[in-house]
Amino acid sequence: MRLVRALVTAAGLLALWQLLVWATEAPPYILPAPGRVAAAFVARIDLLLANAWVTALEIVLGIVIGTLLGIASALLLASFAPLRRWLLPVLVMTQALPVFALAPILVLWLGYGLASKVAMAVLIIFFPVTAAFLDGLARTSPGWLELARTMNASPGAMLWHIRVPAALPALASGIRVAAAVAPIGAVVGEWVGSSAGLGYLMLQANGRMQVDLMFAALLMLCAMALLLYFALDHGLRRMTRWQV
Amino acid sequence: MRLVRALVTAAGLLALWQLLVWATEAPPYILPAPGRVAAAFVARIDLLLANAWVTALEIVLGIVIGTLLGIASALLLASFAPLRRWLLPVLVMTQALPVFALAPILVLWLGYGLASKVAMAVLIIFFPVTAAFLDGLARTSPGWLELARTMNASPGAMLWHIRVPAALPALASGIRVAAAVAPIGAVVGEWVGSSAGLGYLMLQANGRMQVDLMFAALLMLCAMALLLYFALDHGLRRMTRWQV
Amino acid sequence: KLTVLLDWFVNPDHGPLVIAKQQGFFEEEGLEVELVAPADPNDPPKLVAAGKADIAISYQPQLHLQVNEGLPLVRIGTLVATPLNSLVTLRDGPIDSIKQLEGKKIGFSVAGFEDALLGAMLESKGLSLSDVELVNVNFALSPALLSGQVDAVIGAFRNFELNQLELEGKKGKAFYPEEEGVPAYDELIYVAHKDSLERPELRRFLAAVERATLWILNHRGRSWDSFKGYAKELDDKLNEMAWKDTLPRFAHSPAALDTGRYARVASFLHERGLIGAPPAVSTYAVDLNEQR
Amino acid sequence: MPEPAPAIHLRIDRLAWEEGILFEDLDLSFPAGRWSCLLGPSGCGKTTLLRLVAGLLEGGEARASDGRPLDGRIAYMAQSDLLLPWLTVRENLVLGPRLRGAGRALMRDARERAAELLAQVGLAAYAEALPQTLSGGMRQRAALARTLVEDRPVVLMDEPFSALDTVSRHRLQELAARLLADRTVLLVTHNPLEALRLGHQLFVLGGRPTRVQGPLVPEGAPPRPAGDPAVLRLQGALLDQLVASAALTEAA
Amino acid sequence: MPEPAPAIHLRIDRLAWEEGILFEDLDLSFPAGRWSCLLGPSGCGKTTLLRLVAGLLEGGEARASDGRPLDGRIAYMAQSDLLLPWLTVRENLVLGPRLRGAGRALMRDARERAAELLAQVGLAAYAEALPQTLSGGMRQRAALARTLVEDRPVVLMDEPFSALDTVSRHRLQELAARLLADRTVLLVTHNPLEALRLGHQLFVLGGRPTRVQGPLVPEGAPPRPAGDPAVLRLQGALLDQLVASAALTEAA
Ligand SMILES: Nc1ncnc2c1ncn2[C@@H]1O[C@H](COP(=O)(O)OP(=O)(O)OP(=O)(O)O)[C@@H](O)[C@H]1O
Ligand SMILES: Nc1ncnc2c1ncn2[C@@H]1O[C@H](COP(=O)(O)OP(=O)(O)OP(=O)(O)O)[C@@H](O)[C@H]1O
Ligand SMILES: [Mg+2]
Ligand SMILES: [Mg+2]
Repeated sequence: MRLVRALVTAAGLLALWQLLVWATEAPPYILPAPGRVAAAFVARIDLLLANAWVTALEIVLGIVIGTLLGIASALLLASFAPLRRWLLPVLVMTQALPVFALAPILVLWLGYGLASKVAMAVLIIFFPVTAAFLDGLARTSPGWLELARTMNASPGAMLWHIRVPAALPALASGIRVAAAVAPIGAVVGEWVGSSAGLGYLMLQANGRMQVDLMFAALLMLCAMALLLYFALDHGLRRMTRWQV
Repeated sequence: MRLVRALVTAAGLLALWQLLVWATEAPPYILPAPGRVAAAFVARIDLLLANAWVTALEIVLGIVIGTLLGIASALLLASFAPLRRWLLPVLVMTQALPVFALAPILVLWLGYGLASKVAMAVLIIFFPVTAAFLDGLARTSPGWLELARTMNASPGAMLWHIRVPAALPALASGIRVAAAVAPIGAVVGEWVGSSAGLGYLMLQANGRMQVDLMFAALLMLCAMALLLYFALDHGLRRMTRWQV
Repeated sequence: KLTVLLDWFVNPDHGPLVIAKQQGFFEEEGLEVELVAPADPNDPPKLVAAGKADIAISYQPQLHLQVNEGLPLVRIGTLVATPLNSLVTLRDGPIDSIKQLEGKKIGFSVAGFEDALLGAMLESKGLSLSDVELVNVNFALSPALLSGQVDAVIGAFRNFELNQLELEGKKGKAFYPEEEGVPAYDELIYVAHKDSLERPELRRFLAAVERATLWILNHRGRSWDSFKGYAKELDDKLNEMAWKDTLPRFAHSPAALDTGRYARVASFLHERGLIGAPPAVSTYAVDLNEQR
Repeated sequence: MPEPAPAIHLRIDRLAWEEGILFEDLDLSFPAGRWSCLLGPSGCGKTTLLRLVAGLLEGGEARASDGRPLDGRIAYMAQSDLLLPWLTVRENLVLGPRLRGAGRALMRDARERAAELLAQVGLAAYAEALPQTLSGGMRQRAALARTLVEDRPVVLMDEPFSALDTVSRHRLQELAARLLADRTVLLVTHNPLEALRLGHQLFVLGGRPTRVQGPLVPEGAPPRPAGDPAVLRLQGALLDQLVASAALTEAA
Repeated sequence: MPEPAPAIHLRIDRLAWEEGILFEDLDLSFPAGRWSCLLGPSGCGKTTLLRLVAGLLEGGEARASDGRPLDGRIAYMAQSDLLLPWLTVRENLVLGPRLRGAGRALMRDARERAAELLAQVGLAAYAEALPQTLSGGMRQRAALARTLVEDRPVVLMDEPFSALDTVSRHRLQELAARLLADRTVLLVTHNPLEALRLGHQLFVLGGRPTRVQGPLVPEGAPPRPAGDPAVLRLQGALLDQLVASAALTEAA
């Protein structure tokens, strides 16, 4: 059933794409028709897979580190109100920093390898996670907190046993957003400095005017994003199963 | 008090920045010292202001349209479960699309003007809003929904009077994330064939190695982001005042 | 009204265009010209091909790739008539010759043909592409070189990056492709849509930029003032230095076409596997003033 | 009242949770325009029964004696108050009409009725308060008032007086009995005296799967005074039944 | 019991909400090792009083007779059950020790105690159930059991039996009376009979600002049987006091 739905959605999107191509009469070097892209996909599948592998690694590392960092910073900020007042603005600022401005600095410190791209993905991922989790932590039902107080919970225990579980649904919501934006984080990272990966491949194809190959890489990226999102979604649902 | 805190934070960050410059011995073309940036800021303030104005317009439009679209799509998806199953993957995919692949398409349809930049910002903003709001709508306390059912609420009334208010805190959380990423949305949008705006200025300054000017523009952007975030946060708090 | 898509932000490379605007040469030709800067140099040709703009600034090697991929584009004029691209290392660094690049990192900003260029240069010295590591550094050619992240960069413009390095107190050493086994080419060219060649505005446009080029050559000192007056952000040391270096490289006769040069580059790219069998030059490069 | 109240027939073939079968093969009738009280040990399925009648749970079939659907003729007051935290008490009271998209005239009527009922449940001073600032009993009174604003022929109430002090409880029982005199009412309560005061008939639930005993039918019209001989006479019998059903439920 | 229960003195200078002054210039003493019952009209401030003693609210000063801080010696059962929805009933019961970071030995003890209490409140079969799947009365029993697992010298309970049927209510009253025999207990209840059965002394709250009357001191040791002459004798007086305090509260 699920598979059927996925296939039908895919077919629908392809039809829409084709229609768009017809309706707007977009030339193939701007928006190639699905057929052309499919051909490029098949013809260059080895190239695509080799680069996808690099990007996938970056994405997964980015998600893991970004989520962990986000969770940690939300916990920290939630535990210490003064810290929150001082550091929240800094966090907000990190979001407004365009990656390319930071890229040279990141590259200077981390080099052109995996690290700088993972850093980029982390940078993009960790704020949605932090913000959502922090919000969840701040909205714990006061009744539970009072109960914990009468039970002489240490702030740590209160955090761990009450506020964190109560905020899990909010965290899940943040991780979902993070999962959706993680691929773009990795690609932007590759864009700024790389010698492999789907982002690199796209740049290269774009430079060579091989727009169909570029779109094939884009397709690959979308597929990875979807896979990641729904796999994570599945896991997150299990994590908050007590939820309605 | 607030102002004092803001000033102290700013001073602290500047100190940190200067320290970083000293510690890493970063050359000025990678990380210029605060003093240099301040000088550039003062020297080119007219340029900065003129471009900031353009970017501010894009940000505000992006936030407004992106939030409205996000709210609308969340409402739509929440109202029609089948729609959600079919369209959610599409939404997730939009997040994985790198800008530069879309740039020519956007320009093709929307021209070089404001529209294509705002479109880019909207694309970045609307998913966090959609995801957070959708999550909130899906988590309405079942007791309230049952109450509404016994009161013969139409699905529309149920949505409007029960699910939407109940999901407002979640929406607020999403909008906060959106506010934080809106500036980067606008800046990235300016990569789509631009000739004004802070993003344009940064790219241009970067291309010329006027890194101090670039950082001055970055500073401006950060200031705008902070202002936006805290203004919105203030408004959102009022909106969910019944919340604990 | 003509929309001209630049390849990059306005910079001294676009001198004749800016001067033609500043000095009113376009107006005198009855043209209203809008200069638009994109962020990705690959976009303008696509948009001209799609009919969204009238003229794009592109690179000659790019044109061959574009034509190979079926874009209906034709070169109608030349802006900068020599290669600008070069392989740059730091003068006080360890690299004195191309030969020493073996096993080193070379940064590039993706344009699609760096590997061909670099490959030819390396092979002329007995190396090959597999002897170096290519790293995409996108916007940051000079910083990457200065900070030692890479040992050399390809794609650096000799009128630009070299000055940048100098402003940072370092001297760059440039290796010129046309001296290292790559056929000479026009760095910057004007391209238009195949179907728009009959438009009289195109010839008037070329006439205006030709006037501007000559005006620049005649009024070197004033030309800089006129150029920097176009936009506030242009007025800086780097542009001033670049302006001097770029002046001699503007095509003195923008509309004129050297067919042989195009044929040579086409077969060079073909040999390096970047394009298929090259079509006749006349299908993608014309002299608008010929036989009409 | 907008229309005569129907009798209600409930048929349950089988309803089971993970822990086992709750109801099996059960037929119940609640007569029209009368108060039926449901008693029984905690966890025996009283709330579940109400939810079945209200159509909030699959697994049973509730029919009205007049053959028309029950949907839209029921007011349900749940065991928890379910006040909406973002609405003031006054707004909570007119939630029903608002959810049904009532026009201006209807809304004005509802608001008047709400103001009246607020005064009658002793919350006139708290009309503009948010529910979070009310005490437990005050919240329950607001929820009761909301149910009464609904003005439906069939009213289901799940322990509506459980959080009230003796005096208000007594007063609100009278109020409800008066306002819902000719409605078909299902009242879940743990207070045998309350059931005896208010019910036309009393059902005692118990056992596993839950069976229904009764009805016990006190004489006279409710609300009966606490000292009414009919009440006193049945009190012992009812208590015995409750003890028995508790034992029955536990044994299982 | 870990230590002898202290008496508690509560002093309130002034406590006001938006709607007006709730308490003003109030001194109350709750004797050591005794059950004090608080009665009074809904909204008169019983819950607020308990929260003051528990230290959950600013505005009053609660001191223990032994001079040591009360903090850490109180178990509080709130008016709503506050079961954590992500924990099973069993896990909810040992929440206290877990929150205090109890070691393995302590946790094992607590778990044993919890299992015992679960059986005593009739929820043995529901140890692994999530709270959402329990009925209202079952949730309240779980919350009561959790309070008893805490095993504290001072116990505050806010209407702990309100959602229970007569039979379980009776049984759990006995259980609580037995397990908390020598604790200092503050019990808020709306049931005069319950107060008379369980309380060493009864306080009636009422009026605006709220004043406290009493204590009424029934003879004999709780839990008294319902038919105890001491209970019957005081019943009338208590009811009169409640009616009077309700009238007083309303008039304001
Ligand atoms: N957070 C608050 N904000 C404003 N008013 C409050 C707040 N909490 C309690 N009150 C008010 O204090 C008064 C006493 O409330 P409290 O909960 O103590 O009553 P109670 O005696 O426990 O009543 P009940 O028997 O109904 O539970 C009420 O009038 C209530 O409206
Ligand atoms: N969603 C559910 N999932 C699993 N079991 C449930 C669910 N809802 C109710 N039950 C079970 O059904 C039984 C009856 O519950 P119900 O709420 O009807 O009891 P009740 O008679 O109203 O009790 P009380 O007097 O305590 O409110 C209980 O054993 C309960 O555990
Ligand atoms: Mg129930
Ligand atoms: Mg209370």
